[in-house]
Amino acid sequence: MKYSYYPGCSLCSTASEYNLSSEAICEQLGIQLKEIPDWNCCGATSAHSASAYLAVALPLRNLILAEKMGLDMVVPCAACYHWQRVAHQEVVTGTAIGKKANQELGDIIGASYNGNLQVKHIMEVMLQQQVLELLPKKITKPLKGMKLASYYGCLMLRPAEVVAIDNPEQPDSIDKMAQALGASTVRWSSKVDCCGGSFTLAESGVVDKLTFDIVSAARRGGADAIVTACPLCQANLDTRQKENDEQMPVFYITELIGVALGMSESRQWFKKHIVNPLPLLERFNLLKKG
Amino acid sequence: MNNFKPKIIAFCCYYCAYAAADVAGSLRLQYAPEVRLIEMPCSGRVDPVVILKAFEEGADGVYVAGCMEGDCHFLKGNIQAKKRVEHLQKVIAELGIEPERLAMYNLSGAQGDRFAEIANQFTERIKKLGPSPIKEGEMYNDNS
Amino acid sequence: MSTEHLSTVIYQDTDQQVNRCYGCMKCSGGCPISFAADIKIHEIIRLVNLNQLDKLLQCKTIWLCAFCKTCKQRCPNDIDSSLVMDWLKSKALRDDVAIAMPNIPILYQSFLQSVEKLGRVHEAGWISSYKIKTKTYSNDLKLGLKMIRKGKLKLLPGRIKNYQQIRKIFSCARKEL
Amino acid sequence: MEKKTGSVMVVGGGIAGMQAASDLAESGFLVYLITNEDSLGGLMATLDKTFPTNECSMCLLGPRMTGSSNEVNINLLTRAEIVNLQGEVGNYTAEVVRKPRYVDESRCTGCGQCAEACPVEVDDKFNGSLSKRKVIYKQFPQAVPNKYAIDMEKCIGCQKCVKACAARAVDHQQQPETIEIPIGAVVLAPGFESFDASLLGEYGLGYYPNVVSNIQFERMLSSTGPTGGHIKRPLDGEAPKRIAFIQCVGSRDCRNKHGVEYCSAYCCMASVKEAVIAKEHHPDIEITIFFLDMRAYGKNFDRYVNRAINDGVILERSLISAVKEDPVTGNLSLNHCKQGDLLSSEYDLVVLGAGIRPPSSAGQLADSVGIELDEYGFAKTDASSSTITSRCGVYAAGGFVGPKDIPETVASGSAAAAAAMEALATARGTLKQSKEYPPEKDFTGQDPRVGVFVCCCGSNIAGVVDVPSVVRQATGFSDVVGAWSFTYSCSQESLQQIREIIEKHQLNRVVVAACSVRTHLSLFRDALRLAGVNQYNIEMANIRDQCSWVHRSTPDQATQKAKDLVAMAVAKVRLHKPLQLEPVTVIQKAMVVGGGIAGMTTALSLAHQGYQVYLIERQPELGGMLNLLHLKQKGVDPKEMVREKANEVINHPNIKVYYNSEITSFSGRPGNFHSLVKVGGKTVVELNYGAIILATGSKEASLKDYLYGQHKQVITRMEMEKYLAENKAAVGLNTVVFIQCVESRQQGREYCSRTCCSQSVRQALALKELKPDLNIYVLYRDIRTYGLMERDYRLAREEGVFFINYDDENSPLLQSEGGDRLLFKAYDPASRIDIKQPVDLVVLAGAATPSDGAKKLANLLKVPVNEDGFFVETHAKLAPLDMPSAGVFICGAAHSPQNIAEVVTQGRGAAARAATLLSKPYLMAGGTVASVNAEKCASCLTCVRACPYGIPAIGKDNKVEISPVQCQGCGTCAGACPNKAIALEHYRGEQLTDKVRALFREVTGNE
Ligand SMILES: Cc1cc2nc3c(=O)[nH]c(=O)nc-3n(C[C@H](O)[C@H](O)[C@H](O)COP(=O)(O)OP(=O)(O)OC[C@H]3O[C@@H](n4cnc5c(N)ncnc54)[C@H](O)[C@@H]3O)c2cc1C
Ligand SMILES: Cc1cc2nc3c(=O)[nH]c(=O)nc-3n(C[C@H](O)[C@H](O)[C@H](O)COP(=O)(O)OP(=O)(O)OC[C@H]3O[C@@H](n4cnc5c(N)ncnc54)[C@H](O)[C@@H]3O)c2cc1C
Ligand code: SF4
Ligand code: SF4
Ligand code: SF4
Ligand code: SF4
Ligand code: SF4
Ligand code: SF4
Ligand code: SF4
Ligand code: SF4
Repeated sequence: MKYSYYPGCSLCSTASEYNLSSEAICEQLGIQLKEIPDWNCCGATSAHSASAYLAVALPLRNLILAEKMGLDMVVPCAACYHWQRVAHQEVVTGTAIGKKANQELGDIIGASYNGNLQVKHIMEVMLQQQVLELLPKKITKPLKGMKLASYYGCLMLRPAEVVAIDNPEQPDSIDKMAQALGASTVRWSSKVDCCGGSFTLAESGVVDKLTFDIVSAARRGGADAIVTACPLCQANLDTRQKENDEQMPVFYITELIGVALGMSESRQWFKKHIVNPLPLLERFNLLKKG
Repeated sequence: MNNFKPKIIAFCCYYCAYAAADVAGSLRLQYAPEVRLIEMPCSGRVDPVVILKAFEEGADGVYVAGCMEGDCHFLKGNIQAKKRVEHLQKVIAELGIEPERLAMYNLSGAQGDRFAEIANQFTERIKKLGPSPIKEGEMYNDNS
Repeated sequence: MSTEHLSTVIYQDTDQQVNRCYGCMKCSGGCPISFAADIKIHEIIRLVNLNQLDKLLQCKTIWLCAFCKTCKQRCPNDIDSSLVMDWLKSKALRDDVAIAMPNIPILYQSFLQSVEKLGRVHEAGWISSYKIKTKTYSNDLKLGLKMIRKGKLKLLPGRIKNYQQIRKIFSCARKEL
Repeated sequence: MEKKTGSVMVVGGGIAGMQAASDLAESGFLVYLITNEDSLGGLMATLDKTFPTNECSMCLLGPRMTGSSNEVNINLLTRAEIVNLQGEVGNYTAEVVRKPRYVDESRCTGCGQCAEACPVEVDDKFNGSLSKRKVIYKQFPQAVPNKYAIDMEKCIGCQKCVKACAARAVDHQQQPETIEIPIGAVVLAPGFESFDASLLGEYGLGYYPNVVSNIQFERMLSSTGPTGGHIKRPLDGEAPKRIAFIQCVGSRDCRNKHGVEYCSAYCCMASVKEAVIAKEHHPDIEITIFFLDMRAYGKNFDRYVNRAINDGVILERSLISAVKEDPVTGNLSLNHCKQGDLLSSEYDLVVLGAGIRPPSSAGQLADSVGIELDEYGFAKTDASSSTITSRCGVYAAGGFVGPKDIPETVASGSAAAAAAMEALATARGTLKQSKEYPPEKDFTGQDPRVGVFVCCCGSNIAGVVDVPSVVRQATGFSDVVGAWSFTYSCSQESLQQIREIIEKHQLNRVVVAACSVRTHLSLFRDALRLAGVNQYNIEMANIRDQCSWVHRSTPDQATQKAKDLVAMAVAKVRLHKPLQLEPVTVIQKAMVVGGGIAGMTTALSLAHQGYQVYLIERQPELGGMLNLLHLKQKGVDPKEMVREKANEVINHPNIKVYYNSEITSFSGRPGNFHSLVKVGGKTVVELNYGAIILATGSKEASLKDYLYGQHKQVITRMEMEKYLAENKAAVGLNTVVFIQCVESRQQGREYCSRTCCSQSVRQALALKELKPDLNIYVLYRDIRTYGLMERDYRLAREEGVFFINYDDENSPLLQSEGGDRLLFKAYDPASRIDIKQPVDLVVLAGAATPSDGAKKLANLLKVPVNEDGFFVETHAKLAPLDMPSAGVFICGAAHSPQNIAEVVTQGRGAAARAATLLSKPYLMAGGTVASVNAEKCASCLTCVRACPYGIPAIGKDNKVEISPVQCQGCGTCAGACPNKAIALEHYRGEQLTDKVRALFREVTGNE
């Protein structure tokens, strides 16, 4: 299994632990990731509100680069995944913007996009039959006893025609993975709620309420921690919990896979979290104290 | 008093109470065994003479069971029945029989549970009242 | 200004057939920012159908929209309100109207400036640029420092090799507007 | 002409299929009724009560199911499907595959021993999987046929059922069989299916235990359902205090692969009904229904909804985006918007108003019989008649044609039957089966010779009741010749033995102590007839359902009760008189009153079937209201339709049209009516006929509101049709406003005129076509473009027609601004803006009212009209086309406001109903009916007042007479008569008194 790899900006900064863990577990599971050379920002949460064109053209450049590599693209960031898929869709279905952007990019970089590529979220890669069969053999530290609230957010589920890797309303792919790792997942109804990640800086009041509701719902569901597959969600949920309140760690699913695979370097990832997950991991004997 | 096994007659409309008794049967609902059903084409057929005869013969309780109001298979037979029962309650009261020994119930053909409940409640009521004041002999003479 | 009905223009630009709207209010019931919206989502759609551009450009809701597409996911008429919001946002910027929540476009602009310049976004850079523009330095200050300590925010920007290509993409985009 | 086959295959055992089958069988055709389930019943069997009468669904259905299975001319095949149809109309061969039940139907007695023994429990799908059943099971307690079946996929093959079954009915080796059946026509009635709401995860069905579908909720309300009629939260069994209903789940939704654009038509009313019933169970439950438009368009629906509101059911106009669950309490919360505010509320239970889909087998069925489906997957039908499919001789009925409620389903079942009758008119009666019986023995003057047959029902009875002692006691009664017991009295062998015993012992009366008269009386009556004994000389004692099954723990008392019941039955049967049914001749002609589309359709159908029809129309031309309609509807041009039909009517040799005429007298009895008809105001003709169909239609109410009549730019919807016909409406117009519900749905006229919403939408679309930039506003209370008409509503919105909702507090205002100028003001709740607009033309959607003279006609025919003046059918659900007086039928807008397609269906359906009467050369009258002893009758008229059908009438010598043909046999008159002058056969006073007496002492012949 070999893929072109698009980490995206967040994974190079605020979500570096997502990047580290994604790369590490792929290596362990025999999945080769080749980073797309000279990739650019997909425009994320801002491009579309300035220009519908920009929101397609920016990710399109990455698609062209990846297509040159001849490898399907793997994206861990939900926002990047979302926009890469949108750009792919616009070109493949031949919308006005898609056509125009593809043509102009052809002029700018000397190649255009033919649509011969699949853009996959890292969860899709992890849930392939092959990987699922391999996992039990590789797991050394099953997450037994840990109760997780799996959180999907918006960008990897909506709009369903473009991105759905799962049932858009009652997704369970992260749950399935968490269960494969030996954890149990809780029944809760905020899986697909929006955390307001796109304006976390500008409207912190609104975002505080959204994240507070989500974290409280997870707690009410009996979860020990939240697990996500999106850097915006993770950052938002991780950083917006009030210091004085009871806090709940927010994991990337790749981090937990790493833990279950017994990777000792995972401690480094967790040090980057704002809500310290180490006590929890130690409580379940998944990481040694220290 | 505990050995008192009342004799109770229930005039049951074919379309509701009789059907409900069947449902109670197929659901195996267990209820008081003292009630004897008499199937009627409609509760509207209920005949004052027959009811009075039942008391005269020694029935400890009698009830009529028809369809829910507004639901009568024959449009309004059950309303007529209700009026007759109300009238007869006064008549038997004058004869010295407690009017509670006569009652009218409404239920639908699917209400097996309600059928059983009525049978239980009415039997309980009659047990509390004890045997009918008419033991033997005739208080009422009919010429029909 | 074109005399064309707002709903027609929006249909042409965004492919969203807003006149299909039932007024069923599902969008408003499901929208995460409804509680903070001055005009509810279904009212936005309704006002488009009533050709009430001024009211729309001045409201907060269009800036609050988180682009989560919950509305679109549930709308029985398949209307993607987020695209309507986007359209109204750019219209508001183009028409230079007084914006109800000025910080939000600044946030987007700061972000995009960073992308235009570097090809990728430099978090520390664009955030501080945003904070300077909006004079909101003190907000989340502690958090920012913590992130830097944890190596999550790098202070020095990096730039992609073919950054000129990105600038060209941006200039194509400007032509679009 | 080739000879046609006089049999019809009806596919689908729901109410539509049963209606078609019974109309066909009753009118002389042999029917094969096939259904893919174990029992008859269809969707209706799962319902608790039905709107808008709150009648128990099963009570309505039960007699229908038994009737269909007992009728000699209906061959019922369960677990069967049609897989191929060869040939052409009149001569088809149908290939039918019968899947095995693994239980021999001819042996199974329905005792249930097998299920008790079966060790495997599975989800009971019939109960919405809210309870369990065994792998060998009966679909539901009242299933017909009352036979068990095995769900072979889940069977572990343990053979416990085989051992448990004393009747040796279980047969694991049964194989599917393919049969070829010659038939002349096919009626398809496979119904519809409920939408699987778990596909819309946002509502949480299947994820949150306390979210249930409306079908599951119906099962919960049902006393035979999984909770015994108690409303319980699936999570914890608690009684909910707050319930929310969410409407339009999976309907009116074009967003993704799970939605459909049409309105499912039944679900608004079903939810209101479920709310009302829930409130009846627990008055303090708080119930909120979240809806978009309350589609209460049918007869008496608005009244029903208003009553629900008065009873405290809360209606909130807002669809729901998603349901959230509190994982600790299982409570559910949801958001909705009200006047611009976002509100969140919590509920203990949420019910989803899931819509419907075509049956999942539709595609396969269509392929097998070679018909086309429409774009939604329903049967594609002829534009002018929704019973006619794309293949000649194949007709469609019920839910398969599109969303419908029960009465519409019943009407369409009859309509499909009529279509088949038309096609096979020449073959009617050729395959009709009637059983051969020996001549009846005359026992006049003989003493009663009673035989008592006591049933063990395997161990169902004998396991609790001491059968030998019951037999012993019975033998001792006077007039009882002997008593015998059987393991299974109803088995073929036992029935044969019973006949032999009757003959050998010259019995003239029989008591069967076994199970219910409801299921078994006809079987034993038949045995009597076969033995040459009058079929009425039997009495049953129900010692199973009323004894052994319900007093298991007190076998002694059960036995005593059984003995009493037998004694009582013997006492009564002694006094049974042989009853004879007397033939009375039928005039095989019909009269149709009203020559609108309804009347013409009925007349044509009957004429095609070979009956003569008198069509009475008081206008100089045929066509009624359709003459005034201009716009095409579902591709049909009404005027064109009228022209075609009228030509056909005028040229049909079997139809005689009387123009400018009205009937002035009415007398006779069913099968033999007489009327005087005044033609052209002068000539009077006398007509004799067997059945009469009322099709007098409706008219537009004369309006007073909204400046009508004062301002020339305010017109009615009918006037708008005229404008559009003349193509001038759009010229010079800028803004047009439609105002809906004008003088409908208000005090004094508390009903929906049903046709106006769709008509206004069509008119708006037509205007837009003429002038696309026209501003059109439609001010509505609820847009009622139910069913497939929802598409027009969407098209209108897409064209830019602007719909504004108003309510009683915010009615639109219209002001004259002098001259031609008008101004309208309305509050738009969806934007909270007051709209004020100059307007050029206002179209009022005025009410539909019964046509003039309907009341007079009703009085003449002694049939009822309701407070709105529409005729009242016999039964709102199951007999929508019959009037309470036998031989009188109803169809079209005279019944209630309705659209063309529905009118045509009713018109044809009424023809089938009339044909069940007209097809018989004579009617059999008598049986369990009332008769008057003139000597005792005091002419007090008590009976006249008591009879629900107004049948007793003063006759000769001032004494009351009761027509045995008309009498329904309820006995209300007999119970009421102060002189005991009326006897209801079979329930005569002395029979009942003796039955009562027998409980206390032995009754002999010497009293
Ligand atoms: C929750 C709910 C509540 C409702 N409440 C009301 C109410 O209160 N009042 C009211 O008027 N209406 C109500 N309705 C509507 C009503 O149930 C329908 O109008 C009616 O049952 C339709 O009858 P039908 O005979 O057309 O179809 P069905 O009842 O669906 O019967 C069709 C039969 O055909 C069989 N079949 C299907 N495919 C095949 C095949 N290929 N071969 C052989 N057999 C086949 C099916 O198994 C079934 O037995 C309600 C509906 C629902 C879902
Ligand atoms: C204002 C209005 C608008 C409508 N618009 C539409 C529409 O757009 N689309 C639609 O599908 N439906 C519409 N309808 C309903 C429409 O009337 C029916 O669809 C259809 O015309 C009904 O047919 P009918 O034969 O039952 O009644 P009608 O068409 O009313 O015909 C009844 C006939 O009976 C005759 N008649 C009445 N009384 C007597 C008597 N005592 N003796 C002899 N003859 C008698 C009348 O002269 C008439 O010819 C509308 C109804 C109204 C009132
Ligand atoms: S959900 Fe769609 S149809 Fe409903 S109000 Fe919102 S935009 Fe309109
Ligand atoms: S996309 Fe915007 S308008 Fe739509 S639900 Fe999300 S926040 Fe609300
Ligand atoms: S007769 Fe046999 S198959 Fe039928 S119900 Fe009884 S035990 Fe079952
Ligand atoms: S053989 Fe099958 S149906 Fe019979 S008892 Fe065993 S599991 Fe039940
Ligand atoms: S509007 Fe139509 S689809 Fe929606 S709930 Fe009412 S009847 Fe059903
Ligand atoms: S007749 Fe006898 S064997 Fe047959 S079902 Fe009734 S009780 Fe059972
Ligand atoms: S306009 Fe007519 S069809 Fe529409 S709701 Fe009012 S009365 Fe009913
Ligand atoms: S028996 Fe019933 S229907 Fe017949 S005349 Fe008497 S009251 Fe009327």
